[in-house]
Amino acid sequence: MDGELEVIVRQIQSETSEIRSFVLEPASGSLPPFQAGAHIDVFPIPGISRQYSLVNDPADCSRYVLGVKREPNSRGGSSAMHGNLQEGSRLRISRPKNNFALRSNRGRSILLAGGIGVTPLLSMAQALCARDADFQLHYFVRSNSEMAFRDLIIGSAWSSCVNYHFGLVPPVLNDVLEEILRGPVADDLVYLCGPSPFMDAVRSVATNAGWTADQVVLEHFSAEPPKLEAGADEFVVRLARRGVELVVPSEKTIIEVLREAGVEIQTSCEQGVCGTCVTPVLEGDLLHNDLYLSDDEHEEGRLMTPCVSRCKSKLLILDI
Amino acid sequence: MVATTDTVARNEWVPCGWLGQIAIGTNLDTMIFGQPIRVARIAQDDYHVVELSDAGTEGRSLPVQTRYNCIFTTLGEPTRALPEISEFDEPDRRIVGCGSVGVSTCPYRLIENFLDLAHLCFIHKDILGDPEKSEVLAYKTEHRKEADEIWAVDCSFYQPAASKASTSGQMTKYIYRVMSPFSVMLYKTVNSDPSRNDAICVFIQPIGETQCLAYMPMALVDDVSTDGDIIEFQQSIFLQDRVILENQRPALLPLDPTYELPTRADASSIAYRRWLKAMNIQFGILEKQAA
Amino acid sequence: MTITLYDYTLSGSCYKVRLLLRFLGLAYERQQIDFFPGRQHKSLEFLEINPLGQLPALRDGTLMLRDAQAILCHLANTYDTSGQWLPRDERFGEVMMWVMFAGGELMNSSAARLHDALGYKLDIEAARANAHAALRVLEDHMTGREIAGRKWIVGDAPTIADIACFPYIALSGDGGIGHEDYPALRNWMRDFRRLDGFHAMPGIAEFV
Amino acid sequence: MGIEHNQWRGIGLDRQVQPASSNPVIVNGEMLAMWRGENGPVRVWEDRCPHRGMRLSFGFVRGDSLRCIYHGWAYRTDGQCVEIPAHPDLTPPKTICAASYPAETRYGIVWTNLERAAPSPLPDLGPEDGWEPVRSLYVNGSAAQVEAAIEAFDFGAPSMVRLKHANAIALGIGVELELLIALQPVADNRIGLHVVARGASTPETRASLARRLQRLRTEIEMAQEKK
Repeated sequence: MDGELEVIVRQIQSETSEIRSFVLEPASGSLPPFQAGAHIDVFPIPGISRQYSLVNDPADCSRYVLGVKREPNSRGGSSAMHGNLQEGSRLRISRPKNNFALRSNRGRSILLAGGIGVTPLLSMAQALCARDADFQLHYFVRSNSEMAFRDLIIGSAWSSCVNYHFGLVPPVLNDVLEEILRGPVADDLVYLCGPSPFMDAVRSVATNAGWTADQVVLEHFSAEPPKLEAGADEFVVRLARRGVELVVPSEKTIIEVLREAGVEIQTSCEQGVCGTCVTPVLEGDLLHNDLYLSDDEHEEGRLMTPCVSRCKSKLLILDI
Repeated sequence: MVATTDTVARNEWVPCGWLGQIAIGTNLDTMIFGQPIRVARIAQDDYHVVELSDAGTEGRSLPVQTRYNCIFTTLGEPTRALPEISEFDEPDRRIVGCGSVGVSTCPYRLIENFLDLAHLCFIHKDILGDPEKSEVLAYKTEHRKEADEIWAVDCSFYQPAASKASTSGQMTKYIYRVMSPFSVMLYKTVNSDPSRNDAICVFIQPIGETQCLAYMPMALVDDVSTDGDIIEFQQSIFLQDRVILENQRPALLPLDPTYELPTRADASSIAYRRWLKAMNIQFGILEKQAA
Repeated sequence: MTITLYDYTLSGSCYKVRLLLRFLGLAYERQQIDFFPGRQHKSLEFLEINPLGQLPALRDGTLMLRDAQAILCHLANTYDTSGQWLPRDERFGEVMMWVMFAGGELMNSSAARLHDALGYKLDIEAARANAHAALRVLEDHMTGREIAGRKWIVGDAPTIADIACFPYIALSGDGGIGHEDYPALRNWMRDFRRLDGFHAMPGIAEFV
Repeated sequence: MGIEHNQWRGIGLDRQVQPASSNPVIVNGEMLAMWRGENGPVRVWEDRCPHRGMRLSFGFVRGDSLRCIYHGWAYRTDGQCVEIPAHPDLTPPKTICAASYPAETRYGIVWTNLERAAPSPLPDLGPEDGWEPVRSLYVNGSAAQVEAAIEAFDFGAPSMVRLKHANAIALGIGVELELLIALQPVADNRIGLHVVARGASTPETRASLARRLQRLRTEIEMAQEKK
């Protein structure tokens, strides 16, 4: 059964050319409360589920507000949200889940948002403000016109704690991040959510600046894999270090799917012969099509060549 | 030229002359791994090899073995013995040597050329391959750990005139065996008796990092061809390859698979390069040059 | 009257004769000589055929000939009814001049090849320098021919001058002598390799 | 050789690059393959097949693709590998691509620039049409010696340097003859000269110019030997 709750789409508003906000209200009764940083599974099309963070103030449990960016590689998820949902549509969703909860720390909280990654951090800012916590939200976005939830931010009680960074790309991005993350103190925390290149940049700057791994809290969408057509040679690949999940359809290789999602893996022969793309595997019943790895390495299943090899089980977790 | 200090290379047996090259009582000055040496023939089957200083004075003597129509020596303490090739001991075999041919490239380019199937129909057109039948069918490579050798098995290729004795084209079966970084051989089905294989070997004398001599001893089942015909066939094949070998850039072997892009037909070359990388050999390797 | 060619596949000089025999469509017996490593061309038996102990040699009936250039002249003179390969008009002198050149200065390329491939002991720097000087002479000549709209060394069709010069220029790479500085020779060799009846030998690419 | 990297250099005469041919060229020690399809302009690539490093100047041309002599891999004019004979039904991955250099044909001369990403524009050396190829020749000598010798050389009529550029010299000779000489640095003491002429309409004039250039080469090299 797709999602335990049914809601009605009360309002759809385009925040930017690519991002739309959705206000969902209960079809009956009230909505379960949620903590800042929570997300819900949404089922825009039967059999396809997507995770979206809840943007609104956790204290306001009359509705759930989502921000959805149109994704080029979507398996119908985001484009369905953008396409066939209208105001008044009924929608099945799951109860809120939270892998990105606020911790009670006495030090500073630095919220780093990259593009659509701002959605969970808005509800966090609201919660931190409510408890008079010392925090700053740094909103990195390509341009002023691509800033989402402008009214919500400017109209909030914590608008003075928000810093805007427009159109930054390496190396300038790294300089700005070094400035923000200078001099970490034991009780300080960083909450980080955004596209993988942004998250990689932040994590490397943070490590160099002396932040320990557990001081950097990442948003992981780790819902179970989306449902796939039975029998199809399809599976989901999860990049453990990036918290990214993508569906690998039967007609595409893992490398192609990763490239389309902006994850660059060095390749050379792209025929499973040269070993350039050998990648460590955490989980998955592998289907080795390469000529590079030895029989023992195939049996061990700790390495694979994503240019030609695939996965017989439905979820493949790569350690990248 | 300065002698290499790479012990992995120095600890290998390499050829330094062929049987019959040196008249009794005379000697041959040559070089291995940049080290000048003198090969003296004391008697019919008695050879001495010594290092020569730059001034030409005789230094320490080196171990010597004569086998497979070649004189072998080594600069180090070999952990790998000369390979056992039983075909050479079979009484009805024609044991033929073709002298040696000089090539200006690193020894590994010769080994890879010998292992390569995809060039047969271009470089050896109408002899070992036909451009209309260029596909290289899948084959299997394996690293045989106990012998520490690289093998390629189930290799087959369409050949118009597979050997001196063959009269028409056929699918020829090959098995390749890389016995050391500087030696390789192939087992090729005998037309007249498919249960047996001809053994064709290449032993390389690395003179410098981009200069070597190739020796090609063979043990064949062929009572049709003359020695001259067999030698000429093998030399023609090698001289066709030599133009290619001397015009590959770089002359040193790159191990990084993104520098020279392989395809599936290059599986044995990839296994060979991976093996060279694992043994950390330095001599003649692009990435190991003094940075 | 059978023709017998004392031949070694890798010899550029023997190749000159094989080329003309094929262009003229002449059948011949091939007597294979183990030049290397056997040195059969220095054997007693062969010295009776060619006292200089060199390849090729050619027996034509009772006639016993040595020297590739002489053999080319004989074959063209005797069997080329068209008169194309060895013209007997004002072009004769020039054809013979370049045939002599092929057997003379151009043989430095053959020396460099014997040194690099078969380990002959000789002054390799001198051999290469002299070979380049020879190639440059023919390059200058062919440059003038190109300006005059001509493709062959003499006249409007290939002659034994082209056959005699082609092998050791085409094989010069085997002796470490590249073709980078000889655009006119590169074009001439490409045209030669595209002639009907042309066949390659080890060291010369099969594909043009 | 401190010759500046981002420079256009003449490497051959356009009309002398046969259709369906691949040719070896060396510029500042860099090995290049100068090739032309059965039709179309001359292209200049790195002289190294991305597969196993075989020089592409040894390759053969079929249609408008250059094939490596070793394994017959075929490359399209943009450098992309489009066929691997060992695997006829494989579409070669995009990663397999020959490296090309900027190439221009102007004044009857083929020019290239070793600066691949941002080559400066080809300098203007005068009117583009009317140039006839004279010859290419390679000289043992330094750039300075060659330039000095050209300027002092007797071309059969009073000559005057019209224009001097890093890699080319234009000369006015007598009343209506003009020479443009492109200089190709090959190695330390080796320069290639590619010479075209305007106002030398007959083959005889060009042939005599070619012979004079031979004499120029001999003069330069003889001066060297005396040193």
